[in-house]
Order: sequence, then C-alpha cells, then structure tokens
Amino acid sequence: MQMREITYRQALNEALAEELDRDQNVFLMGEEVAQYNGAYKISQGLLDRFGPKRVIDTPIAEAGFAGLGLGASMVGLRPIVEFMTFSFSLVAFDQLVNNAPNMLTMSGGQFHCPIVFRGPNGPAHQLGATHMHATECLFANFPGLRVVIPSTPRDAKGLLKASVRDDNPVIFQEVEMLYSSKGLVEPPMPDFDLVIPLGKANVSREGTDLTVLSYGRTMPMALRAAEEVAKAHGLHVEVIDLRSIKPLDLETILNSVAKTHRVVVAEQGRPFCGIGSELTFQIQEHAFDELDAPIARVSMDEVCMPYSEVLEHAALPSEEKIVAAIKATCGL
Amino acid sequence: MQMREITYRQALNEALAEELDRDQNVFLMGEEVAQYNGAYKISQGLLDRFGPKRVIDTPIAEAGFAGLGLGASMVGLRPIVEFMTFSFSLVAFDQLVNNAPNMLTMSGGQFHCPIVFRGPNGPAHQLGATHMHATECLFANFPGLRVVIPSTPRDAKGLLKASVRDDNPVIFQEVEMLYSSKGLVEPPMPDFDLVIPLGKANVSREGTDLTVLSYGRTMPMALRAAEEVAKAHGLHVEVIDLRSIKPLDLETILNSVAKTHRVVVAEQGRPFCGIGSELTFQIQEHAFDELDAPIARVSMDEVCMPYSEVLEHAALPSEEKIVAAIKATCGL
Amino acid sequence: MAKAVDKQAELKLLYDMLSIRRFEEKAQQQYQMQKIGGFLHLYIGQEAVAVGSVAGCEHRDYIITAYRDHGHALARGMGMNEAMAEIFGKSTGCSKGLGGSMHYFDKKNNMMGGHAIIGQHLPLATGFAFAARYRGEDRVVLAYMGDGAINIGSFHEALNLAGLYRLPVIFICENNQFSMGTAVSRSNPLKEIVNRGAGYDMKSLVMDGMDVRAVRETIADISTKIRTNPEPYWVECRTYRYRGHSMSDPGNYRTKEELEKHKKDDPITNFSATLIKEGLLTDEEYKKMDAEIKALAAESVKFAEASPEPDVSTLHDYTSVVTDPNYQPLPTTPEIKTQNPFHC
Amino acid sequence: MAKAVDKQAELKLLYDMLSIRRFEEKAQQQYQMQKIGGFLHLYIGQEAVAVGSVAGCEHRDYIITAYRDHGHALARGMGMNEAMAEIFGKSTGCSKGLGGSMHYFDKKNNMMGGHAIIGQHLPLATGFAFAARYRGEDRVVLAYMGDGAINIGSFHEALNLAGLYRLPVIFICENNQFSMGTAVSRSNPLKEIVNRGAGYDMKSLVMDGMDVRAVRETIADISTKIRTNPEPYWVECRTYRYRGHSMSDPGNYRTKEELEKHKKDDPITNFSATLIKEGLLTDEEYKKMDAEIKALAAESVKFAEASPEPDVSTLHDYTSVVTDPNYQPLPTTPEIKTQNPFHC
Ligand SMILES: Cc1ncc(C[n+]2csc(CCOP(=O)(O)OP(=O)(O)O)c2C)c(N)n1
Ligand SMILES: Cc1ncc(C[n+]2csc(CCOP(=O)(O)OP(=O)(O)O)c2C)c(N)n1
Ligand SMILES: [Mg+2]
Ligand SMILES: [Mg+2]
Repeated sequence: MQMREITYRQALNEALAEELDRDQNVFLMGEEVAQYNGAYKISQGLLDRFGPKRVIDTPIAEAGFAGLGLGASMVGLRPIVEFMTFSFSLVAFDQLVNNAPNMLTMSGGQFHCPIVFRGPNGPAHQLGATHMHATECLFANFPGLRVVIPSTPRDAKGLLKASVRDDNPVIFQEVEMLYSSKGLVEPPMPDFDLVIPLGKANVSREGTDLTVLSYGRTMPMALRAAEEVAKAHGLHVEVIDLRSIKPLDLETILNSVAKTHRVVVAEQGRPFCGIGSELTFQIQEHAFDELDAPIARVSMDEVCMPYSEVLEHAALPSEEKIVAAIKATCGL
Repeated sequence: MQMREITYRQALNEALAEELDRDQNVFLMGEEVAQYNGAYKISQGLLDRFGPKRVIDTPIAEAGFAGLGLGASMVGLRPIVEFMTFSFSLVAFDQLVNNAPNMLTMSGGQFHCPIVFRGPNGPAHQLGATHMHATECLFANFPGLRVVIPSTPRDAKGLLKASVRDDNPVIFQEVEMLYSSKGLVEPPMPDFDLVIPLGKANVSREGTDLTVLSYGRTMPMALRAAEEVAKAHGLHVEVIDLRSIKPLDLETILNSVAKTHRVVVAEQGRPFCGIGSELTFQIQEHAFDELDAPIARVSMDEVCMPYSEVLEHAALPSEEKIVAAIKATCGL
Repeated sequence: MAKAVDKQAELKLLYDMLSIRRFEEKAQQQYQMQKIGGFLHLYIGQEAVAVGSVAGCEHRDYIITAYRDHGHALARGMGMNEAMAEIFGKSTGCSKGLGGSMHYFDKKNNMMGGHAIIGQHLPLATGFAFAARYRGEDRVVLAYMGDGAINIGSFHEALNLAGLYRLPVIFICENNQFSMGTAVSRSNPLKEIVNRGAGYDMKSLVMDGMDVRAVRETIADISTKIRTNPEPYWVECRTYRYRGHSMSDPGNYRTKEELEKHKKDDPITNFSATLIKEGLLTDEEYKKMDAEIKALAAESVKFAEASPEPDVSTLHDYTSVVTDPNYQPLPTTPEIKTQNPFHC
Repeated sequence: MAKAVDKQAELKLLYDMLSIRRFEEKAQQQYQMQKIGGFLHLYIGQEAVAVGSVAGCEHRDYIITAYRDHGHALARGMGMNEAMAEIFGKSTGCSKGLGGSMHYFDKKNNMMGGHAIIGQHLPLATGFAFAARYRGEDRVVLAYMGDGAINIGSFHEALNLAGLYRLPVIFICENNQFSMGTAVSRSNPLKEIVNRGAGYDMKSLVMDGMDVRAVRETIADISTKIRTNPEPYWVECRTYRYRGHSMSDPGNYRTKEELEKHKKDDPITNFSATLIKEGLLTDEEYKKMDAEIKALAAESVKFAEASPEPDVSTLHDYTSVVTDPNYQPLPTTPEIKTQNPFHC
C-alpha cells in the first residue's frame, strides 16, 4: 500500500469527504463551512461535492446549531458540527456538557447522540485571551463525552472517521498550529478505509529513561525535546501520544511507566485541574511504587493569555520547557 | 463575644445584608432574589430592607445578567449575582470564564471586575442529570477566578463578606444540602465584622495518621468518617477544609502531609480533571518523598447522574466510601 | 357516522385532560407523603394546551417540552403506570427511573423529552424538524416552553435558525402568567408575548389555552399548512397554572382572588359542561369516566410501589452506548447533491 | 460665530474618518510586512458609523464594540501611537500590548473595549447603563455590533434586559452586509434587520451608515431623548466593509462590481466633496489634512517599533489585582430604599 504525504488539513478534509460519501445520514454544519469552504479550509470543496443539504452554513449561534445537531442525532442522523474554534464552544457549553452526554441517561437509554463536535482547540498564535482556550479538560470532566485530539495527519483522518462512526457524542479537537504539518497516510477510499479506534494511545517514540505523555500541539515539541536530550544527555525518552483523552488508554501509560519510572506531562492547556493533573492521579493510583520521581507537567502558565508575542511565548509550553522538565525529573 | 448558633442559610443572609448595608456600590441580582425572597430563601427580607434598586429580580437569562453584572463591576459597582444553582451557570459559561477573568489582561490593567457569582453548587437530592453539576473544577481551571466553597455557617458568612470585598471575580459556591445545617457564628454587625480571608484552609480536625482533604458537601461526611475510623480502628485522621479552591492553601496541605504521609481527597464532584486530581498533582510535586501510599479520591462515580435514589446514592461520595478509602490508604 | 367519530374524539379530549388532572393529583399526594423525591412541577390548569395541541397534530410529529412535562407525555399516550413509576424512580418508569419528573421521554410516542434547563430544548426541536426535512418526511414539531423561557439565549437562536432554514416547528409558549414568582410583565418588556415573533418576521398568533378545542383547531390549522409549506410559527397560548411552581412554592406572589378568578376558566370543568350541553356526554357518564380515571391513577401508584428499584449493578450502563456493529450506512446517491431543503 | 463652531465640528468629522482610514491602511501594510501578529480586522468603509455616532453623543457616554474596533477607539480620541503600538504588542499600546487588535480599551475616553467573542459584549453594555442609572448619572451607552451578531443568544438577553429595565443603551447594528463570507440574508430570516427590535417592542430605526452627518444627527437625537427618558433603541446602520473580513480573507463571496458599486458611497470621498461644495473646505486644505494624517500614521509605526516589548517579568501581573486597601465603602442611606430606577 502506497502511503502518501499529506497535510493534517487535507487528512481531515478526506475524512469528512469519505464519511459524507459513505453515509447520507452524515452531514456537516457550522459557520462558513459551505460557501466559504471553512475558516481554516478544512471543508474545502465539500459543498461543491455534496450539495447544500449536506454541507450547511450557520449563523453565529453556537448553542443553537450545536443543539440542532443534537436533536438531529437523537432521531438518527449523524451530524458533524464544526466550531470555528472550540473557544467559541464556550457559548454553547450547556448543549455540549448537559444535553449531549446526559440524553442517554435522562431518557433511560431511549435516545443517544451519535454526533461529532469538531474544530481547532487550544492556543494558536497571538489571538489573545479569548481565542486560545484549551478546552479538553473541561469536556473530559463530563462522563459520557469522548475527547479526541490527533497530532498527526494519519491520526487526524483515522480518528475523525472513527468518531463519526461512534454512537456517542465525540469532542474532536484539532490543532490549528498543525493544520499545515505533513505526514504519511494510507490512500483514500475506495482503496483504503482508515479508521483508528478511539481510546488507543500511540507510543510515538520508544525509550527507557522517562515517559513523556502528550497529545496534540505539544506532541511535536515533545518529540523534538526527546531528540535533544538524547543527543545532549544520552537519555532514552519514550513519548506517548494519548490521541484520546477519553477514553484514556491507561494500560499503555502504565506499561511505559513500569519501564521508565519517570513521567513528564506536556500539555497545551492550563494546569489547574488539567489533563496533567488527571494523568498524575491515575498513574500514582495504579503505579505508586513504580515512580522514582515526582511527575512534572509542562502546561500554560497560570495566567490569562496575553497578546504580546514575547509574553505569549513565555506563557506557553515549549520544547525548551519540556527539555528542562525532563532533565529535572531525571535529576540532571 | 457571644457566639450564636445559626444556620448556613442565615449566615449567608447576614453576610449579604451586612455588605449591602456597608456599601451602596453592592447590589444583589438574580432570578427570584427579590419578591420571592430567593428560591432557597438566602435573600429573605433583603428586598424589604434595601429596596428594588439594590435587590433585583431578573428574567431567566443567566448570560445576560451575569454580563450585566460584569459591566457594572467594570465601572465600579460591586455586584453579587445569584445563580439559582451553578448548574444554570453553564448557560452563562462564556461570561464567567472569558469575560470575567480576562478583562484585566485584555485591557492592560485598565478594568477589573469586583464581582461575586454565588449560589448552590453540586449534587443535591434526586434532581437528576442536569441539575447537580459540581462546577468548581471547571472554574478553577481558569486563571483569574477565585473559587470559594464554605462548609460551615461561620465560613459561609466570613468568606462571603471577604468575597464581596475582593477586587477580583469570585465564584462563591454554596452547598444546598448544608443550607439548614447549624454552627456557631460571631454576632452580626455592628458588633462584629466577620471577614475570613480567602485562600486559608482550615484544619477542622487534627490527626497524625492520614489527611483527608475536603470542602463543601463532603466535609461533614469526612468528619464523621474520621470519627468512625478513630473509634473502630484507633486512627487519628486530620481533616482539612480547603474553603477556597483558588487560591489554594498549599502550605497548610503540605504541612499536614509532612505529618501524616497519607492522603484521601473527598470531593463532591466528578473525578476526571477534578479537584482531587489537581491536589494530587501538587502534593506529589512538592512532597513526593513524604507520601507513604498513593493518594486516594472519593468522588462522584464516572456516570451521568441518575434520578433514582438508590443509583444516586451509589454514584455519590458518602461517609462509607470515605471510611473505606481511609482504611485502604492506611493498609487496613 | 361523522357525528359518531366526532363524539369519540371530543370525549377523548376530556378523557385525556382528566387523566392528567387525576394523575397529578395523585402524584401531588404521593409527594406530600414523601414517596417521591426531587422536584415536582404540576401542570394542573394547563391541560387543554397539551391535550388540544397533541390532538391537533399527528402521532408521527415530534413533541418536546420543558420540565413541566407530565401533561404532554400523558396526552401523547404514555401510560399512567410508567409515568408514576418514573417519579418513584423505579426501573419500570418511562425513563427507567433515571430521568425523574423533569425528564419524561417516550420514544415510541415521539415524545422527545421533558428538559430541565430552561430554553435548551428549543434547539433540539429545530434538530428534529431539520431531520424531518433532511429525510423528506412530512413531520412537524411541537416545541413547548413557558413564558419565562422566551428571554434566554437559546430560545432566540432556535427561533432564528428555524426561520432561516424554514423548519416546520410550532413554538408554543404556554403563558401561564408566571415564571416561578415572576409575573410575565416583570420578565420581558413586551406588551404581549405574541409580539416576540415579530423579531424573526415569524408568523405569530395567540390562542386561548383554556379552550381545548380552540387549541386543537389552531394547531391542526398550522400543522396542516407547514406540513407541506415548511416554516415555523410562534404561538402564544394563554393559560394559568393552579398549583405552585413546584411543590415547595406556596404561591405568595398572587392573591387568592386572582387564582379563584382563573379557576373559573378551568378547561376541564368548562369543556365537560360544553359536552353535556351539546348532548355528547351525560352527568352520569362524566362521573363514570372520572371514576375510571381515578382508579387508573390509584392503580399507577400501586404499580410504582410494586416495581423494582433499578439494579445498582446497572449504574454504569447509561453513560455511553456500545456502538451498533450492525449499523448500515446509507451511501450517497447523486440526486442528493441538488436538494436544498434548507434554502441555504 | 455659530457658523465658525459648526465648521470646526464638520471638519473634525472628516478629520476623524480620514484618521481611521489612514491608520488602518498603515496597519494593513505593517501586517503584510509581518510586523503584526494575530488577527487584523479593518474598518475601512465604515468610518462614518463610529465617527458620526461618537460625535452625536457626549464624552461621558460609554461606548463598546466587537473586535473590529480601531475606528471606534480612534473616533473616541485614542492616539494613533497607542493604537499602533497595541497591534505591535508593545507595552506602550492602549492595552499595554496584552489585548491586541481585537481588544482596544481606553478607560479615560470611556471606550469600554473591543470584544472578540461575538455578542458577549452586549450584556456588558447593559451593565454600564445599569450602573449609570444606579448612580443617577445621565450617561447613555452606545453598543455596536455586526449584522452577524444579532443571531446569538447573548444579543437577545441583552436587548430583553435593556428593554425590561429601561436602560439607556443605543444598540447599533453595523450592517455591512456580511458576516465573514455569509451575506446577511443567509444568517437570519428577516426582511430587514431593523425588524429585530420589534421582538422586544423596542423603538427601532434605520440609518444610513455611509453618511456621517445622518449618523451624528440620529444618534444625537436618540441620546438626547434617552438621557432624560431612559430606554433602549435598536438602530440598523447600513454600511459596507471594503476590505476582507480579516487580512486572510480574499473576499470571494462578492463580486468586484458589487464592491465597486459600494465604493461609490465612500463616506470620506462623499463627505469631503460635500464640505468643498459647502465652502467649508478647499481641495488644498483637504490635501493638507490628509498629508498631516498620513504623517501621524507613519509616525505611529515608528513609535510602535521604537517602543519596548512588555517585560517578561510582568507576565503574572495582569491575572489578578491586589484588592485596594484604601477602598472607601459608601454606607447605605435611607432614601435609597425608595428608589426604583429599573422599574422592578
Ligand atoms: C437556565 C435555567 N435557569 C433557571 C432555571 C430554574 N427554573 C426552573 S423553572 C423556572 C421558571 C420557568 O418559568 P416558565 O418558563 O414560565 O415555565 P412554567 O414554570 O411557568 O411552566 C426557573 C427559573 C432553570 N431550570 N434553567
Ligand atoms: C461566538 C463566536 N463565534 C464565532 C466567532 C468568529 N467570528 C469572528 S467575526 C465573525 C463574523 C462576524 O460578522 P459581523 O457580526 O457581521 O461583524 P463584521 O465582521 O461584519 O464587522 C465570526 C463568525 C466569534 N468571534 N465568536
Ligand atoms: Mg410560566
Ligand atoms: Mg457584518
């Protein structure tokens, strides 16, 4: 099978096209997804190919169209709802965390919501305090939601297709800073139906000295940091891409910790009650005696995000900060 | 000074009355707070005493009146905004987590928001999936917000008064199940001005064998659990009431851990990315070598909340579950 | 013959309203005996709205409402047993005891739920209508809300979307004059609630919510129209709630006189009197009907009491579903591309 | 004498519009040279709205807008230097480089910010008006939004609250025909945007947003009225944006002809021609004015470039404030109890 090098953006676009093509019950809805071809061009060409019934522009009414999608999903359609960014999902928060996950319970199992909410999430570049929210930990707090965050084009495609086919509400969070990044991906349908099951982490780099747990935006930084400490200090760092925050692949994590005994979490988001804190709880709960050093986290600083480039850089996780955390955790 | 026994509800009511009286810039706004005297009667008598300019009924428009309050706070008023419950704050989420904390940063320090958002939060009894959200971890994730949760009448009064006088946005979360609970409180103004600084935890029970970290609804359970394991197993359990989640009094926590070396977190909320996970991260970060056993947490189960009483009971934290966690953490 | 059919239909209106009334009186009694937990919001006084509107549409049409939902569920055909068992939190309840009073769901009757967060069910309603249009089905949607719900954001977004995409949703505001203790004039600046539709250029009208026939006729009219020419309607339905907002509300915000005045409009008393006057019902028959219904209500309590609690081992079974491995996707066909039901 | 005063005021209108135009042309150029990060949304074409409306109210009146905020800030008296430094992210910026293009704040000029989440600033606007009423001040509030913002929930909640409490807010919808690539007819079902006010029984009117004098007069009229008789207004202001939505938008959703047609309505070209015709301005004077403004714009770039970056040590200084220990509470006085400015 001939792998192709395509961008993360193209991978998402292919996933959407293939799922729209495969199943008429699937439709795509969101601001500027149709005629404008997407604010970030993820839906490029889809209106042309699938028509205005399947690819639908909405007004700026996130709670409204998120709820519309949920209603449609209750009666058997399979909506894909795009948020221009997940920062804008905060105005639709109740629909996402109350209606979406609870419908199954409240109806005693009569209704479920096969729906995907997707869009870029987390810090981009100099968009200021309101436009760079890393929302994954907020959604992950709610039982019943799946939270998926791909860091490579292949994962972007395979996980999005799996999300569309999942019968539960999925929060599918993309990384704006990675839209133009490239990677190898299997050929498109009909040649290959790339579906990557949710809930399986990926050991992106093997190592024995320390485990870096990461996902999304900080994954490339983590991999570079691992290279750097390999070169500079001979450290063998294992890097795990969580790929889905929920369900969480604790098994892969614990296997790694049993081998390395040291952990650094590299996350794009805010620290307090973030992903790093949850990973830490679960690791120490299940592998307390395996840990040779405290788990460190590299996160956003505990600040409201400033616009200034220098301050933003200082506030965000970076390769250098990950290197420093790895070294400190290894006692270097 | 003659302490009085009053209810948590009465304590909150006194705090509101005293702050309204002390400062004309303070006003109270929310659904049914005025003519109806509050859905939970926290604002009983305040309309009569302070008039319709200071105690204001709103339509059901949480985002609207939260934002109205924020706007008023930007120009120097000191609003107290009541949510009938914090479950309904989810429809105002963007105002609370985007506008409130970010105003200071976005304006380069020109505007700040001295405002209190208050109301009951977290599980009550058989209100079902949508009405029992423990939202503290969601707000605590956002830098710039203070998150305060009293568990006693005295704290309810003293912390609310401190919150009203704080120049930052404060998320003040009450416990419906404790509204009728009683405790000793200093006399009201003008005799005594009870202000309890934010960010100081309270060692509610001293002990040497294990530390239970708790707040709000689970505090009474934790105290009873401590009594029980004292009687049944001779364990000396220290119980710390966090009182404010943010700022977090890490010093008091670490002092206790240095003494007991074992920790159980008892929290009312959902586990994933919850308060327990954050406490665990910070404790292991600063006191890794002090810990003799993994930190355990007693939280809601990872489920959407069912209405059925038996299922609800099974899903919620309880004295028995805390006892079990204490024993397990002590190897009993 | 036409007459005979009419008679049955007319009597069913009465029967359904009375069923709601007697069911809720029983529920109220059980609540006061502390056999029921959580909140309980009674529909008593408003029965004509649910019954008339459900009678005015087809069974395939979707209905959805807020937390004051017993009336709508029963009108749609839910049995008293599953309704009562639900508030008892029993596994035989309409939502298996997981939903409670505020979350009655009945899939087989296209009752899409009671929903407890004000206004948040209205976008869902647009989704049902969207799906119907998407599939080319001629279903319409009845979306009920209180007068207090028209001031919240998602109400606005739902009406705007419904208007924009020309979705067949009848938005029915049950204006019972109060949102908890807040009189309707104190929650919005409108002279009349019906005016709100003008902000969407939406066809709007008022109906008398105490007159079950008027409600049925109005809804039948609208639903017939929009079934073939899809577009939303805004309907203010004037009614009154006789009980407190919920069981904990003594209702101090209104006078006894005001309440008594509205009780003169009782939809059940008045409609049964009309039927008697029209010769469709005798006093005797009415008493028999009432006795029968009361027996059913009493029976539902027994059923609920005798029903098992949900098994604690099922606690984790309703948070996620296992994805159906037999799901059959519907491949895209060329003609879909040219369809444009949403006028975008 | 009256004539002389008028002349200055008229020329200032032109001067302010031209300042916005030249400032943004410079900003655009700097963005294209990659000296500026983040988003940049230009106001070019809409200058008459900000300038006319600000001229029509008092300096003590609060103004607040969305992210397309340069025009409003400059019209309110912000200097080009602090405006340009802000988008350069420099510490001399109006928001110390922490806000960026979408978050211009200017407290001394009662410019309450540019706000980047659609519709979420409108409730804040009601809060300013509320505070004014609370304190018995005769300030009014100008709350600007785009045509795309009228479909989101908080818009609705703000208008409803303003109507209910009779708050003196002028809600100005800058209908520039597009929300990003979405033509206004594709985001709502209204025949005319002005109709939206009817859903609140709110006084509503249309104004020509390309005519700076018309805008000024309309706003002066309304603000005079509501300063003494507080109530909100809904104003649709018809205008057009000449540039893309933001710098990354090529604007493929409209034809060149459409754009050219609207450029014939250029508020600056037309108004300068009018002034010349009226004898208040000569061609010469106009050129001098323009040259002067261009120099200021160029100067602002130099200022921004020469300004220091924020000090990294200040990163944590703007997340919380230290509570003012010298704050003086204002004890309650008996007469307040009887005041009822919000008619509740
Ligand atoms: C978003 C939200 N805010 C507040 C509440 C609390 N609440 C429940 S019912 C109610 C009053 C609703 O009144 P109305 O819409 O008129 O319906 P009615 O009770 O009269 O049927 C309120 C405020 C809620 N459920 N959701
Ligand atoms: C809640 C929210 N959703 C989406 C966006 C992204 N967005 C920014 S501007 C814009 C278009 C707004 O159009 P309009 O209100 O007409 O203002 P204009 O750009 O024409 O000035 C959109 C969709 C946002 N900022 N906030
Ligand atoms: Mg009502
Ligand atoms: Mg626009």
